Amino acid sequence: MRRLMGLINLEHEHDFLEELTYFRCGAATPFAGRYRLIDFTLSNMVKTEIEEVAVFTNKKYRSLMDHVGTGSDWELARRHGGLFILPPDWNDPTDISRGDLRHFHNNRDYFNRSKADHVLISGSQFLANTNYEEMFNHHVKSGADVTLLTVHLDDELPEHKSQLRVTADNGRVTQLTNDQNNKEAFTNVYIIKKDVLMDLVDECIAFHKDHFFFHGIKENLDKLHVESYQYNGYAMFVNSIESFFRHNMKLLSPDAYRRLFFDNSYVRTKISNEPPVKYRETADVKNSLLANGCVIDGDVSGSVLFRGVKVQKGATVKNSIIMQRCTIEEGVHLENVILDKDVKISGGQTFIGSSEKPFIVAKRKVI
Amino acid sequence: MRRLMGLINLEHEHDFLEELTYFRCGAATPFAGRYRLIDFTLSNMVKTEIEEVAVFTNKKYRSLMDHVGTGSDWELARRHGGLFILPPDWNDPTDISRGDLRHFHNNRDYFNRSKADHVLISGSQFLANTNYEEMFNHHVKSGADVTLLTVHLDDELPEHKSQLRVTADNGRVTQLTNDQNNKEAFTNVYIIKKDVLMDLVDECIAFHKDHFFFHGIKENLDKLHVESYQYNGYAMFVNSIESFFRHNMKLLSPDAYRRLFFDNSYVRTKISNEPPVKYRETADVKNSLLANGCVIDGDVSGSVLFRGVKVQKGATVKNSIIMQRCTIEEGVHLENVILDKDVKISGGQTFIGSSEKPFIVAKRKVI
Amino acid sequence: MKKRCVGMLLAGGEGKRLGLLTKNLAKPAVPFGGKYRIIDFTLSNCSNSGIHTVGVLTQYSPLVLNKHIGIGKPWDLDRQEDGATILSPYTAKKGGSWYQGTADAIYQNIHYIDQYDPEYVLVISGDHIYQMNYEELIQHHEEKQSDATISVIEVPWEEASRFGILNTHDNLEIYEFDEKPAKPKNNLASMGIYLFNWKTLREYLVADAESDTSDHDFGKDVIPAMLNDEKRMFAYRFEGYWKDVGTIQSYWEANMDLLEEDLSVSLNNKEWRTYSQDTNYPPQFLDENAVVENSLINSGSWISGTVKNSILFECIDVGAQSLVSESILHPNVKIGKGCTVKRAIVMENVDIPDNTVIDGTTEEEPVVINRDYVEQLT
Amino acid sequence: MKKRCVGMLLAGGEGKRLGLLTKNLAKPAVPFGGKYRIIDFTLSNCSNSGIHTVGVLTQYSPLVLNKHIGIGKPWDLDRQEDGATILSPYTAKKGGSWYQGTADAIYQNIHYIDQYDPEYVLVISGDHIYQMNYEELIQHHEEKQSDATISVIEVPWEEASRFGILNTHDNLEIYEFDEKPAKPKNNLASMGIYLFNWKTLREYLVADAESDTSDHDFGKDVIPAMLNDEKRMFAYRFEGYWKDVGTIQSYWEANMDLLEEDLSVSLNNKEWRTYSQDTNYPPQFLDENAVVENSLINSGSWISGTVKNSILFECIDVGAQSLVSESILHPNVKIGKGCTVKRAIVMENVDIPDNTVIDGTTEEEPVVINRDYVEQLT
Repeated sequence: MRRLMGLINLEHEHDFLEELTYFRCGAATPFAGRYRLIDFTLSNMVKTEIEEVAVFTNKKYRSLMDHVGTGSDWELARRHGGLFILPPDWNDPTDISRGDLRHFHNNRDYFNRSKADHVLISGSQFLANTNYEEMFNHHVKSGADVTLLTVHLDDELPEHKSQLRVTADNGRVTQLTNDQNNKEAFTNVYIIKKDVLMDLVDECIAFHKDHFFFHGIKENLDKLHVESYQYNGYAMFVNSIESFFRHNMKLLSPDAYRRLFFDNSYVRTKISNEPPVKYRETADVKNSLLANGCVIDGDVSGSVLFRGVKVQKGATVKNSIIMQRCTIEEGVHLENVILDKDVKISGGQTFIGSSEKPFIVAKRKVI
Repeated sequence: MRRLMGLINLEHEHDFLEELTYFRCGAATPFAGRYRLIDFTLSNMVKTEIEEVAVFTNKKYRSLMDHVGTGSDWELARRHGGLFILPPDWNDPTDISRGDLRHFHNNRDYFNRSKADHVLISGSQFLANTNYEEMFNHHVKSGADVTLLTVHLDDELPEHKSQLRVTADNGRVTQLTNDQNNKEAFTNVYIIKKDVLMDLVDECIAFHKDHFFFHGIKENLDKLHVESYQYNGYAMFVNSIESFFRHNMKLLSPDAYRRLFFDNSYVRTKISNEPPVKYRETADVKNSLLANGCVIDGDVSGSVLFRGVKVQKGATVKNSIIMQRCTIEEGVHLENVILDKDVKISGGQTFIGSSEKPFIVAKRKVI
Repeated sequence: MKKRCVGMLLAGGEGKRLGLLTKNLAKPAVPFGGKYRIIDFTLSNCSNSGIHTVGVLTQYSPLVLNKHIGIGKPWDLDRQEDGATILSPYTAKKGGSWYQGTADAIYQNIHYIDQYDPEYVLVISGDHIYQMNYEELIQHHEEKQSDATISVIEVPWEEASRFGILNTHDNLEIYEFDEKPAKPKNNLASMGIYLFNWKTLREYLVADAESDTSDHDFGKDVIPAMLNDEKRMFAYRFEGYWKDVGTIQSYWEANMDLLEEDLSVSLNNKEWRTYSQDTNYPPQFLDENAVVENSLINSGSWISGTVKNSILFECIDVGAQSLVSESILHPNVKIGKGCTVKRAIVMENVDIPDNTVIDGTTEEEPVVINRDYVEQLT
Repeated sequence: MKKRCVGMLLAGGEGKRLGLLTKNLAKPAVPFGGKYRIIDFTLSNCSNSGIHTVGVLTQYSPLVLNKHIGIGKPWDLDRQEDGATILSPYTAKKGGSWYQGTADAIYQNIHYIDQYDPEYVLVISGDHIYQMNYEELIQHHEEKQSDATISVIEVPWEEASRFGILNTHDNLEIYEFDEKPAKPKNNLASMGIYLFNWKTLREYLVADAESDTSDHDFGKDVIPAMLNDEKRMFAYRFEGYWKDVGTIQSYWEANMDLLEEDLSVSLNNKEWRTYSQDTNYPPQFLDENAVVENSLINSGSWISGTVKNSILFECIDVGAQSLVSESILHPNVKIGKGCTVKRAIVMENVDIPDNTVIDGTTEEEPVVINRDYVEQLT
């Protein structure tokens, strides 16, 4: 798939996850026991056999860099192509570009160097486990300048409010609106011809625009051939604490778990070499997802436990999300709680939130 | 050599190389036909079998990231350890650290995670081709907290002015001064015990200091056991256009060339897969260094040509430094010139500088 | 390029006493501990000890093993200049043959070692479970100014006659090697881990290769020859957990050892990780009815039944109303509904149909279940 | 994991007609073009064409070749899940033998191919110099809905009888394969590059392996058998530079071709780089007295003399007052002072003493210089 290159554009993604994104960008937020949000998009690109992926980062990108490393866990540690984390580091006083255009402008080399004719652009908040091969075939066959990936919303959820809705005529996009009655939602994933992209970038910069998709594409729907392509698999948007909590919990339904993880090949993430989960004599675990490296003596139900979590004897973890390497000491009771990584809850305490407003503890806290 | 970890600290290095460092940090400046300044320090660390190297960058680090990539060309693309480019990306509003202490503070994890007991710290402006094994052995054997690498200056050159001078009593450092009469100069390369480093960092931060070496070590000479260790091989300091030009030119003496490149195993740099140099019928090349990928039809003498330079028929390049992928068209005459990469000098023009004040052309210019 | 120490990992063992487990698999490739293959322990030791030049000598059923090692990525041994290198018996135009013995295996690969011009060669094998820092062995070797150092472990006196015993002076200098002595004078057993000065070893290998009477074995030929010449040879005492998983019973025991608390082979030791292939399976899922006690379970597994005192590899299904106890389930085993599986080792990709009962508690050794076994059931 | 196309690179050739050059080296490992080994061209073609699953079948003198390929890093083929894999003839307990023919070589490695469950298998060899996008071949194959596609190149009619000639219909469908025909009907020669539907090829390989009378060769057996069964087989015309460097003379010529301007194998083509090991030698140094014309010179070289119409590999010294012309100097060759070297191929690590005269211009083929030759001189 040398004709397609990838771009994960995080410039305009807000860090909406409260305590979870105080020190990391949204794309680096842990999800579903062993992943980070960005893993889904990154894995989908790799499954599409894309060999060059750039990430436009804005700030708080250190944990993202740490997570993806050389890209080797996604088979993207390449001598040619591979993965490029591109932090903002602008030094040209004559540069007049703004917003994400600044990234496009300052990373022109990345696009020029590649032999690809098309660019797949994505954010990190639309989560699915798929590959974009069919979408790309549709894009090429239709001769479109741009092809937008859409999903049909069966139920309207708070996280859908910010998604643009797509009106298409025989596949050709005629309108992008905020009309909540239109159930066809844009996923922020699209494929664009590279030369069209570069031209639009120049045009946007010349007219002092600051948002490539809004100004380059949405405002030019009449001039461009923009197609729409619907995705039908299991998918979700994660762009708030509430949606983050709900979609983690939803994976505890066997159907959702199977559809997300087993309908396509596995989602790649950073390898961490944790041993299998150890359940000790007194463990009582029900209806939960557990990642390797956990050591369980206590009761766990309706929860998602990330790698290396320790639940000691007599501790109860219920309807909660416990991130990497947390320790829950004896007699602790947790319910509707999100613990960020490396939190230690010492003996005997009780913390209870609600599913709408989970109790969140920021990382590395000892309580 | 798992007991030693590496740190290349660029925070306090100024970008003194005029046009050459408008868009790149000093450490990323091309040198000697196929290298960047940082290659020397990085290669020395790899030769010392150091398996973890962090680089504290300040700004304009994009070309540095591009150059080192995953670190694989230095055999530092590792799953554990390896190379970490650490750009400034601070998000903690409670952080009170300043100067390079900010890097030490925010990258505490890097030091804590490692099993090494000692840290080799270096800048990028002292160039030599060596390994630090003997120095490390001396450091361990003497039980020093800190061991400074020094060189004896045979001649006083402008670039030596900014180097601290080391007064030692039986190997033990008693004074660090600016006394130009003292010929024992500090190279900005030193080894420090990791726990001493971490303690000094805390102390510096607590007292609002902003320069680890000056405040943490220089001001504590009485409290610390600081050893001095002299390096005797071919070495140089590059910290100005003048020293940059002179030291490139000096390598055209067979003795200097052999001492720098052949006295120890080769200096590693980014692999670029350029073919061998092609000399055509009309080529006339004397007393010059040429990197692969060059295609020569014209006259070249007393010059350093980087990879992929084209010198067309009837062009003359004399006492000049021509960086990657420049094209010198027919009939051009260059003398005492530095062309940054991707410059094209179109036919018939003449540019002449002096060895004290070479004529510099910034990158990607077409003249 | 020069390297201080080259590791030579003998991984060609047939492991005959492991029966079905090694029918199509070299012993070092046998799955172990819910996530690993036996060889992972040795490879991880190399990586953690800073030995990055490792020749892996394979011969018996090497396919799975070769694939598992690949370019050595999980162990940070994916290096263009050295790293892990698979060394199979070479087939010349007129044919090829297996290595004649452990010493011959190294002899045949002298060219491989020579290219790194090492100070030391470490000879290890890929069929033991232990966590050891070879750097400490090397330091011991250097301190003693030894020509060869052999790692030893104290075994119970009553078992000593089953091992190769090293008789040493108080300073641990070896004066005699006693292979399975009827009356052991000592209980320091050789672990089959040898560190040699390469220059010395090279001479002995060349001489040994020329001998018609030699079995070309380290224990039987090379070590005795060196002792005979009064080379400086020292023992290095290893204190940790070490187990040769030579039989079905000991294989099962070594796995069950992982369920013990104070086991020194602690998989959870962050300072000494055991690395293996990791295939990005999703987190394991325990449903409403799952009961899991005193067990290890790997990623991608889906538990609806009861699991006790067992080791489950990746992507296992345990159906509702099923009981798995004292068992080892290799990757991709699917246990149907209403099954009972006790004291069994179920091999990779085996599907156990609903309501099957397998009970190995009455057997002398745990029962090993492969596809043939299941086909006979139905 | 499934892969669309697996490349099988035959690299076991002895290249007997290359004489001294292949005495201790497989033909694909012979140095070429000042920086490369012959196999680099094929490996780079794979990498540049997006074929990342490549089995490299070695047998004759594989050591240098294996070392050169290593884990495949220069070609971006260092991948844990696929990448470049060295496939040597397997030695079973009862012994091993070389591959019986090109088809047998693939047959012996069916298990390797099967694990990627590919649509296509591309069979190529490591001893030709050419730059080709195999993706275009695959697209041609798909458009024609072919079972097998063979890449062909137009050769001069007068030379056609030296090649395997493919007789085709106008639509390039192959109806006959004519091995070295006395009276060629066509001048489209097979380049030994075959693309097969794996499902189809697999059947033919199995059948061929069972045949006692077969030579187990693609050209002689498999292709004719498929033609016989009226499989859809098409030729794919390749237009670029292609050279079989089978003899000393053609090896020398192909090197000298690189000095031509309009050569389509352009090493300077950034879109189609040829990758090789790069060992970080310093830039080359030409001193005050150097004269270099119409030559290729690699890194680490030090030129004090005169070099004309020659190819110099890495780390060559040419001493003062020496003349090198129409010659190929392999890595690390040192030419003393006052020497004359004309129309010679000097092999790796050879030191030519001061004032030596070597003149190959009077010979039929260029003269090949190794250490023995130099020792006889002195």
